[in-house]
Amino acid sequence: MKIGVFVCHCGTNISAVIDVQKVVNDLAKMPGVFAMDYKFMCSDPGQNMIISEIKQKKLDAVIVAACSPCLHELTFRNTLIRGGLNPYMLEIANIREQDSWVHTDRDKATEKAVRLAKMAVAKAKRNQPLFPQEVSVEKSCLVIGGGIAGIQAAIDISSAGYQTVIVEKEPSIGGKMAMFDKTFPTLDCSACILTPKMVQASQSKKVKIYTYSEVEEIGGYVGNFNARIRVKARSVNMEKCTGCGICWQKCPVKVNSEFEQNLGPRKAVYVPFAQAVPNVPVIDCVNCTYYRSKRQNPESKGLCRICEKFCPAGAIEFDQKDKIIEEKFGAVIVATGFSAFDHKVYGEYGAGRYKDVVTALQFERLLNSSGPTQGKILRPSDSKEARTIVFVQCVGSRDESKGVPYCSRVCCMYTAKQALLLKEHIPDANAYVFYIDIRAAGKNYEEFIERVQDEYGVLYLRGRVSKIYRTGDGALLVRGADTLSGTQVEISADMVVLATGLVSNPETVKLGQMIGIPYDKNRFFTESHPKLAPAETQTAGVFICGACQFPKDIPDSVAQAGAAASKVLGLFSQEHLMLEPVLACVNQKICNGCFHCRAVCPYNAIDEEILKDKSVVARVIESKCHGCGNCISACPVSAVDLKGYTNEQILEQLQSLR
Amino acid sequence: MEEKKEKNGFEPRLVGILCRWCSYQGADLAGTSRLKYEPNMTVLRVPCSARMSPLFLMKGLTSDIDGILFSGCHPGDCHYISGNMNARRRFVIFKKLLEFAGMEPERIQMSWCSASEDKKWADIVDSVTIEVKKTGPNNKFK
Amino acid sequence: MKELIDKAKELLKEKKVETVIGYREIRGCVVPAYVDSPCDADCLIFDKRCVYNLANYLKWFKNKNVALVLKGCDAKSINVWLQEFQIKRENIFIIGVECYGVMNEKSADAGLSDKCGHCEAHVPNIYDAVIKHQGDKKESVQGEPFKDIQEFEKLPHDERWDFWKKQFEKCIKCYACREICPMCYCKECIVERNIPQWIMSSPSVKGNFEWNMVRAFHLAGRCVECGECERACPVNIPLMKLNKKLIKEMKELFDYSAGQKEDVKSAIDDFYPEKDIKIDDKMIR
Amino acid sequence: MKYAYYPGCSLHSTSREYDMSAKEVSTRLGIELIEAPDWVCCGATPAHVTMHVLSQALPVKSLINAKQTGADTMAVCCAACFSRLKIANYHVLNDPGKKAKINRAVGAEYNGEVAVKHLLEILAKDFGLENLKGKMTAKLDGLKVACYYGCLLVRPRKIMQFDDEENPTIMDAVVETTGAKTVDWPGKVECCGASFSITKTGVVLRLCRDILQLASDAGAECIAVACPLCQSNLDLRQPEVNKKYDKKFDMPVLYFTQILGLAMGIDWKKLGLDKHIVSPLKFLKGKNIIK
Repeated sequence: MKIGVFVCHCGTNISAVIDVQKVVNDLAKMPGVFAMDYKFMCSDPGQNMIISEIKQKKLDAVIVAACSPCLHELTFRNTLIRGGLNPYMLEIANIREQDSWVHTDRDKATEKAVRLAKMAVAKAKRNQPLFPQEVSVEKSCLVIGGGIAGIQAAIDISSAGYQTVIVEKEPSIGGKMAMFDKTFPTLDCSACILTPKMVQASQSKKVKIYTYSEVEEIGGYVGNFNARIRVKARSVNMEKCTGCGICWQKCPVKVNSEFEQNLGPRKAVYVPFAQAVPNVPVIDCVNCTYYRSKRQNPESKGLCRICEKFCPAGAIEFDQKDKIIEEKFGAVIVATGFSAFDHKVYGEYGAGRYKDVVTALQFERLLNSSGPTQGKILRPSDSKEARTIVFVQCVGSRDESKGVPYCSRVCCMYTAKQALLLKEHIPDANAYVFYIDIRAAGKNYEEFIERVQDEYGVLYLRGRVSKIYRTGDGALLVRGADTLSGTQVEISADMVVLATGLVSNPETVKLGQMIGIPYDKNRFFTESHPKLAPAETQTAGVFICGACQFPKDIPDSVAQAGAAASKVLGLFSQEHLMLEPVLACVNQKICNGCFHCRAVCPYNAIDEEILKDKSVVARVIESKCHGCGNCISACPVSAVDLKGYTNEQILEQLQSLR
Repeated sequence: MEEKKEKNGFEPRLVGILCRWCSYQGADLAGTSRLKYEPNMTVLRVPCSARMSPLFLMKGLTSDIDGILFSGCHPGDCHYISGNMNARRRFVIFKKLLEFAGMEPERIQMSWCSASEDKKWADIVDSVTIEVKKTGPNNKFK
Repeated sequence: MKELIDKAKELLKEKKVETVIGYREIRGCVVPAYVDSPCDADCLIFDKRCVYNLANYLKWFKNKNVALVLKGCDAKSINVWLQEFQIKRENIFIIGVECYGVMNEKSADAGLSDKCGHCEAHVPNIYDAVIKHQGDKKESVQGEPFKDIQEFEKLPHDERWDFWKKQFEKCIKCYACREICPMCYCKECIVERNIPQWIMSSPSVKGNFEWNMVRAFHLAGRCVECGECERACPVNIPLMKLNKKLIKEMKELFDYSAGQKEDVKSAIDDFYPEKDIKIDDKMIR
Repeated sequence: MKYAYYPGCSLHSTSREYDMSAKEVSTRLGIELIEAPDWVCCGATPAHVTMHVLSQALPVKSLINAKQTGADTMAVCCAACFSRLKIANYHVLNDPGKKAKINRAVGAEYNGEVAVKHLLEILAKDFGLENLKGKMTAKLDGLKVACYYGCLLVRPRKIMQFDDEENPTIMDAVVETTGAKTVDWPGKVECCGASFSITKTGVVLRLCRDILQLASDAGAECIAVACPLCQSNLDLRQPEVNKKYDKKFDMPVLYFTQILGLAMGIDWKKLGLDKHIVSPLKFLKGKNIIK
């Protein structure tokens, strides 16, 4: 093996401290090594020199002793390609950043440069040509979550001509945005801007929507994910149903509606809300009389069955079973959104004992003209109009004692919006807002807050509420501090609205572990880079958008959805993907199948393979492997090795110092 | 007197095995910032602290190297999610074993150094060098 | 004894297993016994001379249905094997034997083996049937189980090195310690490979040090303290001292003992960020 | 069941009835309370504002003495003592630096081996609510009680680990074993003014008025307490509250142990029910609970 060592002067950056000539001389004494120096190795003439030496001296590997590999590794790899060598036959000895710039003693620095170069030679001797791996791309995208972020991402991807599948666990897409009344700061009606998007998604030929469904398993890797989707039994035939609504009009069972945040009723067979997509009801097996009677007595014919009798299309199918769908995808977008903070832990605010202490989402339904009160602000306990309302901000935000140290970002704005809408509904109502700080960073947000305070006369009190309790007359006494005037205030209110924060979806952890994307201590998904890769994740081919990454408002969710979609489109624009060749590989002849490697692999990149002799051994799923080398250190027999950083190479490097 | 001089003149051979995302870049930054530190350590670059098999420590010592340093990203910052967590446990256990077998603890070191900790890197190299100088040459296997 | 023999007969008669691996006595010596048919089962015995860890024989019965006679300490090896996917639980039938100590083969007085002094597993923690102990149940010696290790740790490092250098000098690289160890089941041991050459093959200070360090390290979080390596060593290297050191560290640093459960991650593959951060103070810069 | 018992100064002086009733009830339940030998002041209020180490060393001294009783848990009745003892234990267990200082101050090695429990916890958790119910001989049906916890029992949550600090329910559960009804009221953990009773009586009067008002608004006929300070403020200051705010409160303030004792059929004199300022005797007679 013939190795060429090229020592760079880097002007005087290197040569001022290091005796370059001595380095060249010392290296040239090594067997099979050719060495030379040049003023600027990275310049065109420098590179051309390397190329001509590769060709003339028939070099097999190249060492460049110059600056840090972080700077010019790619440059010189390309030089090698132009010289006809495999780019991975290059090694760099970093004699600038880690030698000439940090030392002053010329002899010692020169000695170190020799050591560094010799170490690089030792490694290069064991270098093997490596080839990027090519994988095909399945050009369809799985979007998990059918809220505004998921819908937007699906629309963007499908309009570029690629197949998209939305999986939504509720019976309708729309997510939390469908529950809102108006949106800040423009006050356009939430449904009016969301519904067209829902319809657009459902009518697109390229978008398939599985509602009332969950992703059960995801395997595979970028370009080639396999997903198993469970479509739960709706008990209503989606093809036959016309959405006439007779079933739920006739259904005799009334239960609290989840969509109405338990403020209004729904039937046992129901569509969650009027504009639901698809407009096909679901039978709630827990509360349906038929299913209940069947559970009690499986032999019987089952009671009630009124919906079945009245359905003109014959669409009710009590014996429907869950359906399992297996599909292949090239990319996955996770848009699972958030959950509202459960204020049960706030004993001081009644821990849910007071009916008239409502959450912001409940108040949103009260404001909504299609909500349980047709838009009248009636307090839940006695349906009396609420004329004095206290809004408490930061309930489940910025409160470490309750395990939520972060700011939920949207509560200041939606509280202002709700206070404004209250004033529009009942102009002489009294609205008080207790806040810590007002965070109105967004286009026209600050102006909106100003308007709420000045034009609508909502009274803002800076301080926290220490206690809410019910007095004898049914009113709620809100005791809080006004830190600006330095006094304690007590307000007797008809209703209290808690601006509950946004917390992660309870399924985040399970989903994250399944797909292999990490989550932070607040259980929000972690993006690949907090600044430069906000929609990407550690797992190639999996993207995130919306509030599952962190609380965000609608415009931000939509923007991130667009970003995620464009990343997917970038992926789909390639016929084949090239994967970095620095990967782990298993020598299956000596592998014991103890799977310590699998136990440590952070990417689930180790799979089982059964050999002809029936022994089970490990196999690296190359497209999942990131090349960290964790498995190599865990393997007791050194059956796994990392291409480009093999055990042998590193041992040679260590021994080169003798 | 003679022996003391000998010890003072001792220039230890040290190896630093650095992860490419944090520690190696931290060491680069020390260069860019023109910090000055002892020239005894030769640096070897690997992808992640998880790649640093603890057996490298043993191999280094039996190859007459005077001291070895593993350095990776701070816990929680690993580019490969959790590599440094595994690395930490392996390192600690093997270090305990080597010390039990009579190796000097100063020869077997590990540090967390991020890409922005240029000063910390310089300090680490200096203090490791000083410690190993005090410990003296490793001639157990000569 | 009858209980044991009956169980073995029953298993063989009902064809639940192909072989029962147990102990028998030949000319006053206890040796492992392979029993293939019910009529041979009468030879099976169990008493304090039954030192061997029979789990080791699984190396040759990986995919076969076998029954094993295992003491509490030996049975822990099965958990490690299961943790490492080497066997299927349904393939083996564990005849656990309640045990209150086996004899020390290496010392002339017929005292108990060192490992029995702090035994916590008189009854196996994994078994399909248990044979009750007959006779008096002497409790193990109480006290600090790692006293000898702690004392050795207190010595200055050069004394420790001198001690081990002397010990390792004796090593003839016969690899009896490996052959007898139920955890050393590798198809090809890394000592026998030269790419990469982790271990120098010659029995020099260097080669012997490397071998013994690697052997001990590969047992970190896996050694179940059956003591077989030390018993098998023809030159009497105190190998258990190294193993016990690692057992102690695994316990102290990671609160982990090998072979307790079959479905947990080994501590060496696992981590707990909040707990492990404590290591940093003393060990990591 | 055996516990070391720490009465604290109040239970030997102003709140003897708490001590009496606690011992009576425990004896009936077969819970052995062995007074810790040579216990000292818990250091409540004055100590920790003057010197931190002192405020922790004092309780630790008593905890060390408690070891002599042979019990591994110390039972405490007074909320202030409970708080001081528990906080001292917390520091010993979680802060090696503080532990060293404390141990130096008391001149002994203490590693937090004695657990501290309030009598309420012992009854509800160790003894068990169901078992407790079985020991009740007289049903106190028709008695409406407001359980008042005060501030020290429950806070800070991280250290006390007692119950929800805003809406505790443990005393309610214990009192309900007697058949009495407890009311859901918002004053459970309000401040009674504690030791300001003497220095700033005005503050205490206002706070006590609020508590009494909330309790009577909720329909309570008497208040159950677990702290001698709360009891004395609500009981002792009640006539003054009535005078200052023109109210007509006549609200007996009973220790929960007294209520339990009544339901076990213990003689009211043994429970010290004659020692209150707002005498509960007439009220209890009216309810046919005592004769």
